[in-house]
Amino acid sequence: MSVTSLLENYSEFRHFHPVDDVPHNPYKWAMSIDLDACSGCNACSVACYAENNLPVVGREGFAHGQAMHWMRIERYWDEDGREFPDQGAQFLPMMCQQCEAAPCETVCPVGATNHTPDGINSQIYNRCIGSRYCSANCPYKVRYFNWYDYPTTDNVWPAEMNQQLNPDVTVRGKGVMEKCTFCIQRVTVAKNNAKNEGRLIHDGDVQTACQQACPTSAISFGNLVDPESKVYKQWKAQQVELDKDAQIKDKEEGGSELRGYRIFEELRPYPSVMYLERVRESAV
Amino acid sequence: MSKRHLLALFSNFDEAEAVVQELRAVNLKGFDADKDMIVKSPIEHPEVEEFVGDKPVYVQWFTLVGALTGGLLAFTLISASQGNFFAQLKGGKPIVPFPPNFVLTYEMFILGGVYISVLGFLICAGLPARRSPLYSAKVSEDQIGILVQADESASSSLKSIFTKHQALEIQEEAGK
Amino acid sequence: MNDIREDIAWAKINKDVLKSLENPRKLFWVILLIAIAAVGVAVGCEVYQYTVGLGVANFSNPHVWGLYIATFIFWIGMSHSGTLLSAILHLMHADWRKPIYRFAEAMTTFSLMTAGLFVAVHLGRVWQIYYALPYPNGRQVWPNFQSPLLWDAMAIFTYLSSSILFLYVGMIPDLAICRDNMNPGWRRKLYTVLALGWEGTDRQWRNFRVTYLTIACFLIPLAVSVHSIVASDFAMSQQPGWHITSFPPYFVAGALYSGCAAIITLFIILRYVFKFEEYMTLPILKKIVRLTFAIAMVWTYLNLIEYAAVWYGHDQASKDVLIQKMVGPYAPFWWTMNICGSVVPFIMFFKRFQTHIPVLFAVSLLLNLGMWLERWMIVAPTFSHGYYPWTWDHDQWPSLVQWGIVFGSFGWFTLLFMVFCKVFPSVSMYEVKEMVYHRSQATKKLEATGKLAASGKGAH
Amino acid sequence: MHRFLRLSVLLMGLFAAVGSYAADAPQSEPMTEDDLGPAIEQPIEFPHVRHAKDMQINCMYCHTYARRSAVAGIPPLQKCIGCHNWIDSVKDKPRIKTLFEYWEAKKAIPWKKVHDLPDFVRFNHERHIKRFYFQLNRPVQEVCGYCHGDVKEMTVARRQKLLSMGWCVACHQKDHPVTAEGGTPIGNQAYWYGMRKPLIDVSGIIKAKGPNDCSVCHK
Repeated sequence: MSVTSLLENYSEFRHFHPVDDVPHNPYKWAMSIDLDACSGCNACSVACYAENNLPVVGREGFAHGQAMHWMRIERYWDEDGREFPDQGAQFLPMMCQQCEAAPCETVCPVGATNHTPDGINSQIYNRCIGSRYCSANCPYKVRYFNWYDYPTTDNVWPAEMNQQLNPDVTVRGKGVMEKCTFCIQRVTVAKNNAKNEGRLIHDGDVQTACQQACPTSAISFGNLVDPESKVYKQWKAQQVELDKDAQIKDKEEGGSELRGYRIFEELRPYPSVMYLERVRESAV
Repeated sequence: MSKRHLLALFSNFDEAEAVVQELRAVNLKGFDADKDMIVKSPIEHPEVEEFVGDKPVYVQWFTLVGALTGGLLAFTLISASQGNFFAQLKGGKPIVPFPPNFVLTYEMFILGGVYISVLGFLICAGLPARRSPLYSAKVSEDQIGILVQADESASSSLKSIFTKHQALEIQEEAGK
Repeated sequence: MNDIREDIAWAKINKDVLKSLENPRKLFWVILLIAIAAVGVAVGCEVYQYTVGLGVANFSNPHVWGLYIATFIFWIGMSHSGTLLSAILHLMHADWRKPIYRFAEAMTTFSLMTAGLFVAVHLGRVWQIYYALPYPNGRQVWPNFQSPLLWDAMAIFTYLSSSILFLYVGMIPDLAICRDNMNPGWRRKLYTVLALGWEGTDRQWRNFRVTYLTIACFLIPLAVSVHSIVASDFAMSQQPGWHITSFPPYFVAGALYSGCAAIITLFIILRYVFKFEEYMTLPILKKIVRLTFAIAMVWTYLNLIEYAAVWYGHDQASKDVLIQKMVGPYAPFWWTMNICGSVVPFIMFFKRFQTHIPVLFAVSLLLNLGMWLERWMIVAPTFSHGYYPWTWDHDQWPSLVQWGIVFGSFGWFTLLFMVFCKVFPSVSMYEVKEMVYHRSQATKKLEATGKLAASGKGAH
Repeated sequence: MHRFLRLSVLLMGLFAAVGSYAADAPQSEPMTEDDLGPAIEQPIEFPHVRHAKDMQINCMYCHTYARRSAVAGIPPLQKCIGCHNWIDSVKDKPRIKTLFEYWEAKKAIPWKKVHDLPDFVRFNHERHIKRFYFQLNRPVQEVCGYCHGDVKEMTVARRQKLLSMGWCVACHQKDHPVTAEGGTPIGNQAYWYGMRKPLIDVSGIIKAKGPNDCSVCHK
């Protein structure tokens, strides 16, 4: 690409995303999480630790707020008028929402975080210089910074645990920002296999670690462009669309049967994770 | 024809002005007031410019060229590299977004302007340079110096002009 | 009372200023020693932080920025009043700036250098900092030109190098004076090289004037843009408490404000340490104080505007951040900031304090404390009360490492500044001469027209 | 005076040169033929030239994993013995003797890595072989040579290409022809790779660029 071809193809460099003149094709990875099924067991979080070589910072680090849980289970209490307040406990698995218009991407001074053509917000650890602007600008606060050099810290990975590390994921050194990648190493493998076989990825070819570990199948992951995929069907059923910043169901008067919502849609990052509201009432 | 330098020091601008006027008027062989006379002063002084005469200053052209070059360089470099470097999407923005490019263009416009202005200043003012053969530290203190360059034949009449206007000191280049 | 004695002899100006290069008061060495000690503390902290990791500064995951960014903004802000004094007032022909603009400019340069260090201190992987430089490289990648941080880097680089050039160009005639009057030695060699053979010929002066004016014209929009861009770091983000339209002018006003306060502080110190009583006179101090007061009011106004815009705006999250600043864990600092920034300057409102040196010294320090807190109050509370509820119960207190580096940065600045004032003339000799000359000419003219009772004579 | 004029011309020239270079010229191969990577001492000086050039053995006969996995792999000792057991003419050569010593001792030969990419890079041999060897039918030594250089002329293999990121990128930015059936591009994926639709040149060949999202190569 040179200046000349830049001028020639100028209009192609002026596309916005995810505006529909350049649709995702053939992949757009998305997720939907059924909060009704979520039991808050933290299996997803543990699976994520194992899959993505996350350092376990220990009690003290955790108390300092330096934990590295890409996938965290948040707890909220709905206490009003309950005999036993704990009955109102609700869980929300929270990880990087892989926004289409991610606030973190524009602000990184070195371009270490980018949007891939298949809709994942990629994080290139080796490029990161640690300005932490992405985390400052992330509305969900799902980016985690390596405050210490965890790989060389004894209590994080005891020597015998080195064999357990996933070779497909970099072990991050100090001063690097990291976050959920939708298990991009698995996606890449599935994509290569599909390409070798001259086909597209089928639904179910690729599973994220959290999805795989979830005992209640609350998490589904798949290709939002593929009408056969479960995620597509769920999004369709809930009438949630990727490039909308408000839900149809919120406009309906007197509530709605629809349960799907995305967090902070009104900030217009166009997140790729849809949550399904909880309907189960534990006290009943 | 060998030329010799003469330096006269004066204590105030009125005297210096009178000397300059007279040097202009006087018609001496081997002495041209426009070329051979340099007025040195300890401060930047509009009056000196008035009586020495209006001479053009070209620094602003350097500024213009520098600023435009800087701005242009920035804009092409940034836009081209955005399209050039593996076109990567960021935050749903276009690959070549204008507002940030304009910010950087603006900064480079100023950077180029300032750098080339200083360069232009050095070129126009002939700096860095060796000091002229007759130099008095008094000039940087409080006195006005008039440095002339003339044929040996003219030096005596020049000297008399200087003394007439109460030159504090007259230095003369050693003869050949 | 005149800003400066009009009958002061030009030779005496040279002598007095040159004396400052040789024998300052003892206090100079005391300040230098303290500054070096402070730098030592910071270097120790930084080495520790560099080897162990940023965790020792006690950052945590929602609180990824802390004092470093706040202090970075503080130093950038402080640099702005140097430009105010040297460029803006130069264009406005306010000649009372002449005895004091040199040190203000040096302040600009050195506070920018200090700010630049904070970029390095803040980065997680400072050894990879060249990734952020736009140069053709073997990786075929460029920095992200959309990032306000990159604009920041560019703006600061431009500002720093332009300020150095401005400072240097404006100093050439004075360097020539130093060259002519110094005893042979390394200093004389230094001045000879730096003076570039300046002689004060009409050609040199003519080009000098135009160049100086041109750079001054460039520096003003540059200075405004620099702090606007620093404000963009926040205003362009999406976070509550940062995403505020009025941030750029607010930051610029705050910058000028803290810079003016710093000028008062340094004015008082320099005046005593280098025995500049004759040049840095009380009437000039009074003018700076009044200017500072005016800027303080502008800042107060913009500050209130910001609160009002948040309060009456539709954004509940921003409003919550504001409430949290008022009553949350940061409340003591927030209130101190407002009192120091908006109430304390009213001391300067009273005429008898406008030239009262001890009071002004204390006031100027308080103002800067307020302005430093202001930056911290912009950076920190948003992290502890952002959009996402998960971050709300996290509290973070900067560790001693952070405080040490912040403390040391003041030492670093003082060190650079004091060494500069010892090596280079911190009062512009030729411009003071001009000032004296023009004032005496004006007086003469007035005398001639009989409008003024004779009070002083011309210089010559 | 003149030297300053010259200086300013030079400076502006420099600016223009830097600008146009940076913007217009993607780095090709900064490494010349003789600028090889470090010489690596192998346990046995394996003569690629004998096998690949003289014997015309396909690269993938020994590096057998290249076409079906991310790594090319080095052949197991059995593979060497499998042939050399029956080649009596060279059995008394010192290198072959060493080979059999390893075989007798039942030890793998500790080959050293020549083309060593950093750990954060994910390079897939399979995809490149599939693309260029099986789909475009390029000769195998050319395909391997894209990255490994002219191995058939070497004894002990040495790095000939730069293998830097810019070097990889330069190739991924080229428009490579796409065969009609199978493989890339699927759907309009190629559209996204270069932010542009696949090119169709005058002879009707469809061309597309390599993938360009950072996460394809960076772990």
